[in-house]
Amino acid sequence: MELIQQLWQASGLYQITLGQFVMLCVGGVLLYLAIAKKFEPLLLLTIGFGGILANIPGAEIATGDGLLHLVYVVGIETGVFPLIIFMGVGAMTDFGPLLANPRTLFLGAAAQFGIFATLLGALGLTSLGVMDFSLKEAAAIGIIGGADGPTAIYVAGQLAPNLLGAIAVAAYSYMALVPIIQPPIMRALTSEKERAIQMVQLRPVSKLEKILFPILLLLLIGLLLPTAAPLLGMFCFGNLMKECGVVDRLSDTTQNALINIVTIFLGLAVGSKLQAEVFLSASTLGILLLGMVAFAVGTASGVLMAKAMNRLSSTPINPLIGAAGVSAVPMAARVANKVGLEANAQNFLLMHAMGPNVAGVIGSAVAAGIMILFTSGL
Amino acid sequence: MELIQQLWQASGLYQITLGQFVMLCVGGVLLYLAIAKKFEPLLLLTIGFGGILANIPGAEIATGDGLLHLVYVVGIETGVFPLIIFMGVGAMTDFGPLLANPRTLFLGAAAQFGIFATLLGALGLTSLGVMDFSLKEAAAIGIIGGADGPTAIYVAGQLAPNLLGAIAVAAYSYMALVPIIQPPIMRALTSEKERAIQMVQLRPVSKLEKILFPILLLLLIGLLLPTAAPLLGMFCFGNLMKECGVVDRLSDTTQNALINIVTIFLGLAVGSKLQAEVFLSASTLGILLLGMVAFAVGTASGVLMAKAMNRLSSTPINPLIGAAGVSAVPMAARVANKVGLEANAQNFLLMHAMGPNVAGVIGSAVAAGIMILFTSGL
Amino acid sequence: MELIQQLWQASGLYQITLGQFVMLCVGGVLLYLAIAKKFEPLLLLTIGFGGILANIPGAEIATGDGLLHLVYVVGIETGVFPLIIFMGVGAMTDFGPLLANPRTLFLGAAAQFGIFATLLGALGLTSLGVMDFSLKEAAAIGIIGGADGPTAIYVAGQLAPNLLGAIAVAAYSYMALVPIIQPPIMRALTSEKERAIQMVQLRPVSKLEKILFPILLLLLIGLLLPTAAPLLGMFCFGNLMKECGVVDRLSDTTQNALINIVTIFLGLAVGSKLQAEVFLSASTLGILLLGMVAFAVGTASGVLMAKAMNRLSSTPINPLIGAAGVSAVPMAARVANKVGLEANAQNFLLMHAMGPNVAGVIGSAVAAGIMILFTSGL
Amino acid sequence: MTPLMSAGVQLMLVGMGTVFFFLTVLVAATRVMSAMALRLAPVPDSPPESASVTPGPQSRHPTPDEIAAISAAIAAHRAARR
Amino acid sequence: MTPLMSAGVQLMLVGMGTVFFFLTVLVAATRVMSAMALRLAPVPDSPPESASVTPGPQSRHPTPDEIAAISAAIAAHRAARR
Amino acid sequence: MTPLMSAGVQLMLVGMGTVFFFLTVLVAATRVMSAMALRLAPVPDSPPESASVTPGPQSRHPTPDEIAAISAAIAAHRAARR
Ligand code: NA
Ligand code: NA
Ligand code: NA
Repeated sequence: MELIQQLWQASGLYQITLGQFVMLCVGGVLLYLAIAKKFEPLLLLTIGFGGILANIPGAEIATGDGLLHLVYVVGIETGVFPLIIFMGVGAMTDFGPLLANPRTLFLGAAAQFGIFATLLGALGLTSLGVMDFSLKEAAAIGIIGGADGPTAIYVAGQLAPNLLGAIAVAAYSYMALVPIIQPPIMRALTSEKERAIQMVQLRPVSKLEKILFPILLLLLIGLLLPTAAPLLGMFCFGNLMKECGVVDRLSDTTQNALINIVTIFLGLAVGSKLQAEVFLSASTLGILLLGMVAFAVGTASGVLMAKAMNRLSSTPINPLIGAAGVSAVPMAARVANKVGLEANAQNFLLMHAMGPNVAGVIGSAVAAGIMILFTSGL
Repeated sequence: MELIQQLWQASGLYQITLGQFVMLCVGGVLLYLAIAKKFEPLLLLTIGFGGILANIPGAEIATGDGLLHLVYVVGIETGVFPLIIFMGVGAMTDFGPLLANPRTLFLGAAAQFGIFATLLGALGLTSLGVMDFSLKEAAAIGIIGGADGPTAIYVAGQLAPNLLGAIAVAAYSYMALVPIIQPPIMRALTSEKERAIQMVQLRPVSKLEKILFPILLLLLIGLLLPTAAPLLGMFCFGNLMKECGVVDRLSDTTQNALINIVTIFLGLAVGSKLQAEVFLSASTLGILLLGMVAFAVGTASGVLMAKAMNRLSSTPINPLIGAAGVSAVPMAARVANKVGLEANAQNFLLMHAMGPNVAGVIGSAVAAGIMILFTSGL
Repeated sequence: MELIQQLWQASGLYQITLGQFVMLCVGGVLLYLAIAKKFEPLLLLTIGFGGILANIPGAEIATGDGLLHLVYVVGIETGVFPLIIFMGVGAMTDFGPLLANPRTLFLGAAAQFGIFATLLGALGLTSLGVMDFSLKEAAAIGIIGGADGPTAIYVAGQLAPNLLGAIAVAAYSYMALVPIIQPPIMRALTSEKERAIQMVQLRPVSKLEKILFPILLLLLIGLLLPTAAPLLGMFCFGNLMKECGVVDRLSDTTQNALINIVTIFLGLAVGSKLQAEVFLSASTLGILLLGMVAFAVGTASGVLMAKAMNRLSSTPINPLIGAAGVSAVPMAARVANKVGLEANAQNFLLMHAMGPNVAGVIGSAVAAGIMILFTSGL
Repeated sequence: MTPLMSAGVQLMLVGMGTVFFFLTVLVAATRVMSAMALRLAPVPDSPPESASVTPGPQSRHPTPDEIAAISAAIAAHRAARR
Repeated sequence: MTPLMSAGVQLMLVGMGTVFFFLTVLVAATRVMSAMALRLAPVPDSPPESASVTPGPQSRHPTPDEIAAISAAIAAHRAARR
Repeated sequence: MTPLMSAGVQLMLVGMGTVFFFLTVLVAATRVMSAMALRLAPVPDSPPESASVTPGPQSRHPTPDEIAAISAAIAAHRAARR
């Protein structure tokens, strides 16, 4: 009966391609990492599941009028979702440690070298003919080194939508791998003695400072680098809602219902970019490789910057907290704390590392603004 | 003064049609059923109120740029709202009883006969010239027998938007009437002795099984019937978020803020389809009639299937739980439990009935996939 | 190096205009009022921050594909956001005091005179050549006198989008200034003896009355003035969800997650209308001036109406509660209570003032319907 | 008087007229509705004091006091567990 | 039988066939999956009674009783503070 | 060096330059702001330990322990009511 034939030809078994099969496995791996290994579960679970949905043959959930494609167009192409997430992150961020010790901003600056080194790496591979990345694509890949999910997704959505899936997966995977990637680099670049350095107790920070800082930050970025203003603007808005103390119900919702809802759809939409025909390419391998480099270089430059600052200044800085400059909040700060405790059981670096940690978020947003300014025109 | 005349001609009193008056009463009845009788209040209250708004003469809330029409276009035509609701339902569903006794899936399959019998009924009335339903419309009407709100709305939105209001109202009304519709049928088809059958205690189910099941279900549907993948995919996603235990904040929001927000707008948007000129037609009467048939047939086939299984297998099944196969979660399972207790005060069937109950959700999603596959092309 | 020149020319410092500088200061002032003075912080903080974002030179957040412009188009041009807010306000409103003493509805009616006096004022300034407002614009400005944020934003979005920023800022600022604007007027128009009048204890109100009232209100507005039905319809829907007691989870979400999320984006979107080139004009000054007049006239007419009613009726009304008729819920009711206590320490007017207070919301929605009916066609 | 002004005056008259007419009808309708409602459900289930704008316990946000109370409870519990 | 009816009958046959075929496959696959899962993680961590449709404590709405309990606690605390 | 590479190198130089320039300005501005803020509001109202990324009690999710605590309380209450 020809209805049965029609049924068979519409089935996934009949339509599935090797690529889709591979991507279903990749989706499964992401779910495994999220659930069993607890690697950034909020994002890798949603991205992984979105990837599986996007590779079901014939379902067309991630194309045309399919749910995931609609969500992608509405939320990612417009940049709305990453900006809302960034607002939520701002509402969960405490600038206290940064305000208590503003010098640590320099560590957050140095760590951004990973971004630009990766940019060069991507262009290098292209010049060698190994890969074929445009300047825009290379810039988007570089931002992986910012170790900041929403920033990477925002920039990729603007500069290289075709690579968004791979970039987001790389960014979140390596953020989850920070406890494995960073420690060897940190140990290699520091002596036992340096890792044991104790830092001076942070001064208390007043409420007024915490309220004024996000406004100050927004005005400075607005005056110097407006292309970074959307990202940092929403970040500062979230932080101001948290610190001002007069809109707690808004801040509360931003940190919970709103960021959770957007995270679900952001993850699914990013996952929709894991379609076999888009994702399975040499460039994805290149991106995963370059992303690893980005994290390593960023970590190293943060540590080296801290050592340099120790040369110039009297008040000692434990170079380990330099590694937190890549952001990957709060994982990188915890890693610095952990490695510090190994060297000196009395050495609690967590609070000190939170400074460069959030500084890294600002730093990579600035780098993102630069990338957008100089390449989006091309 | 001609302003006053203008005011009078713009008034509802001047513009109201008999149909609108009737529909305002219908809306009132739905509110009464929701508030006084507590019939599916979450949906009947919102649908009823939406229906009233849609029939206010001259307000044009449900047409053009009116709020309800915008919400309908954005949320129902795209299928986004029912899919999100389905995700939320998945996040509130426990597959434990089903996993403990997979055989009960057959009961969920049998009960879907109500869907196809209704399809035939609708076509029969058309052949007799009583009604005039296309195959698409008949398919959408049949899904009422799935006793599953979001599935019915999703399918109607795809295949027969013009009947969506009547189909949704019928589906939710009869789901609320399950405690009245099912018991007589259940008693008629079973002996006192059968109703008193005690079932063996369900085995404990491990967390791992609960995590793997939604993934397994999605892969199978993807390989065999991709047109059902959007519905079951979102359902499995919600269930995985609940069971995996690593994204509790997302699962929490999905079960509360998100599903509540979408329910409000889904109900209003469905209500916007209760406009007099669309709703007041013979087909609506036909749909209400056929929907009743669908529930009755589905209940009967579930019970008969359970009796058949008792013939074939040694481990006894209480045929009452077959009635839960129509889904209408969790009402139908409670009904089975209640009728069972009447026959045997020691007989707690609730957990055993939850298996066919959730199996019915899967079954009707599969039936929905079939309908979309074979009729949407026409 | 010409990259650096490009960077400099893209910077805010290079591009900033005097107008933008002024507006950045205005935004700062709004933040100050919201945070330090706690003036309507939920709205003035979000509007103020949106205003700052909208005036960052070169960021283009409030134009084209910028986030704030997208949010404005989706949420305000369509009227969706103010309507959702109104639904949330309805879900937080208790009509008890109004039902206990329906006469107070007249006070809510009288206070709307402020709206129409302001309309005349705006047209007068135009006739004198001082300003240049069309009838539509004058109508939108008048609604400031409704002392009801969402209503003002809804009407401005429909009739005078170009003035929306100034109108919203005026409405919320004066609502915050109610404790300063109203008392002198109230004292000037009443004698010590009148202010000391004690009112009879309010009768208890049954649940059934509270459930029926929103439905009654909607039907009446639908029959008499459909153009006000979208606003009052959503208001009644929210109130019914709260009072019916069968959809508490929806009512709960409406009063929290949903209204908070929409408030954030409503505020930012309104702020996007604070762009220098739009906001810095003579008409803004005119609007601020007229808005002040609107509040003053509304307060006065409410008080005078109460005095008139005292003439006609035996049961005494304390004229102070007439001032609450402008709405500005619940601030105006608190002001009436406070001024009343000054005159008579035993005189608790809060509950009595809540009646006219919510009546004022209904009254200004009716006035809004009139404005839309008679001017939107022009 | 300019045509614009006269249009405004007309709008004011019709507007205030409508507002008063509508609210008068509403007062009457409300009285009738209340009378019928009280006949159907005589015993009021909400004391007069209960009337207020603040949402019910379920929906309102906890006050600092209450957060303190809850936090204290949690802290106590944790201490107990150690 | 009209062509419409025969189309309907065909659809019914294919439909019910597919539903049963799919759920049969699902039953088999579930049995295999469970067997493997129980080999990997033998000890069940959820007692049979726990199986239910109601979401966990985190997500479900508090019942009036519980609200009463919590409110009482808060009230007690406030009283204590005065 | 290919033009693409040289473009990349230029971008790197300008980029890192801008990042450092911006953060240097930010450090300076922050110091000035803090000095002014501390003159206006000398007494700090938040102890250094309080600095952390976790949101306040209102917004954070309860830990399993706390849920257990609360559930226990509720259970106790229910038991009491029976
Ligand atoms: Na970073
Ligand atoms: Na079903
Ligand atoms: Na008002």
